[in-house]
Amino acid sequence: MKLLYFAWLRERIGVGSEEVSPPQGVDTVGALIEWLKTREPRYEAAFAQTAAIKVAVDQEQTDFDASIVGAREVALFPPVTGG
Amino acid sequence: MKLLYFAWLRERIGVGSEEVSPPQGVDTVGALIEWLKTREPRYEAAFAQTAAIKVAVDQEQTDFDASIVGAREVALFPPVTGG
Amino acid sequence: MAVRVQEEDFDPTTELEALSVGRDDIGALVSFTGLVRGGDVSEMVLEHYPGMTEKALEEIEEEARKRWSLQGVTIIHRVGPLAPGARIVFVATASRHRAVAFEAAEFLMDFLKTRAPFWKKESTADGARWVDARETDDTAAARWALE
Amino acid sequence: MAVRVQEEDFDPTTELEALSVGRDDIGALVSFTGLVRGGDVSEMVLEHYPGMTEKALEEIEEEARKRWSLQGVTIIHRVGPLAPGARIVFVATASRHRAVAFEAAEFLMDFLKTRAPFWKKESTADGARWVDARETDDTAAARWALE
Repeated sequence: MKLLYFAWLRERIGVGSEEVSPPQGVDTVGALIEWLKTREPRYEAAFAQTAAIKVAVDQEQTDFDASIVGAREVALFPPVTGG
Repeated sequence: MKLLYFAWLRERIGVGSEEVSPPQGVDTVGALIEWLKTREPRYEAAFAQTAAIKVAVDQEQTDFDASIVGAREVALFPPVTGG
Repeated sequence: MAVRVQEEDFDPTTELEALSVGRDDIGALVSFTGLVRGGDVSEMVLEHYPGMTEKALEEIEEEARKRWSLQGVTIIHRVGPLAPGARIVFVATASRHRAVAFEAAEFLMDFLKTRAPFWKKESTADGARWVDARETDDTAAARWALE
Repeated sequence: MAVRVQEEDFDPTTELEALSVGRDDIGALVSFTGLVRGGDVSEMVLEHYPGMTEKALEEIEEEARKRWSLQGVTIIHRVGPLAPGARIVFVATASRHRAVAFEAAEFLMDFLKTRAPFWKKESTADGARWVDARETDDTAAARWALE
């Protein structure tokens, strides 16, 4: 599964994208983030305040309860500020 | 006093502007129109439906009760349709 | 000049850039362009009241500036004969934020439609006719609680 | 194309004319142009999510066309580094009547501000900072009762 990070989340994690293989049982966006936080301190720092984090699964914006089973691309980012 | 007519009012009266000297006592827009109607049939025809007529005294839009005493320019016209 | 009545066409980009050139405090530019619609209309002629027209447009601009925090306002209205598809009218507003720029531009158009002394005559195959004032324009203007 | 994400600048007149060229059923064109504000900001960098951005903008366009009778819609958003005064975003709507064109353009901007994956980073003398999302943008979007 491809993970994408944008804006300050990308900067805090240090990469814009990476391939990951979450373990069995990590099947929602929320669980994915909790799993990432256990990997390295930079993830824990980046996801300290998840209230400010938005998510898109396969380029459709959704929420933390959304399933990631079978997803090709999960993007995590701060609230958008374009326009 | 200079009178100005616009749009279909100008066409019905046949001129765009004219100089007039209303008699003593004709001192409001309403009285002016009534006086014009007595002059010639074309005025009577043009002002048959005064509900649809707007007026500006010295280039300020106003109503039929407005005084024309001392006015230099009175314009009569249908509702505006610009824009 | 903020307010112009002219026979010539105008260029929206030039007008928008004139509002923001040399300053960096403008975040939002809104423009409205009115075009001549065709259908059975082969030509439109715009008549106006020289002298009062400019005065009315300046009053409209002043009223908008009183109501909203605007960095700039442009109002252009063409007169004379115009073909279908031609630009008739242009209003543009410049502000820090978009809500203000949108609201002021709508106000300018509503006010202009009911207050500025312009009259449209349409030519069709059946002859020429003066355009009737639209009640919806009065309704639109009324929502701004014009005195 | 109705929706574009690009580094290059664009020309409002060209974009407005593209909406009405060759047709005579359009009476109203409304445009919004967003500019980079200066002040203590020396540069703005726009980041986006390639692939999803275009999709999100197309959904925004589709939603506007569902809600209003529009003859045309254009959405352009620039990405990359931009100087104060530069154009960032452009939306334009074409319709028979002005109320529809105004309302749809405001909707497009409100929707874009809260749904399209763009992020702004400002450079100042004190360093660079990511722009915070504004609560007023959520409020503005909420009035359209977005699902």
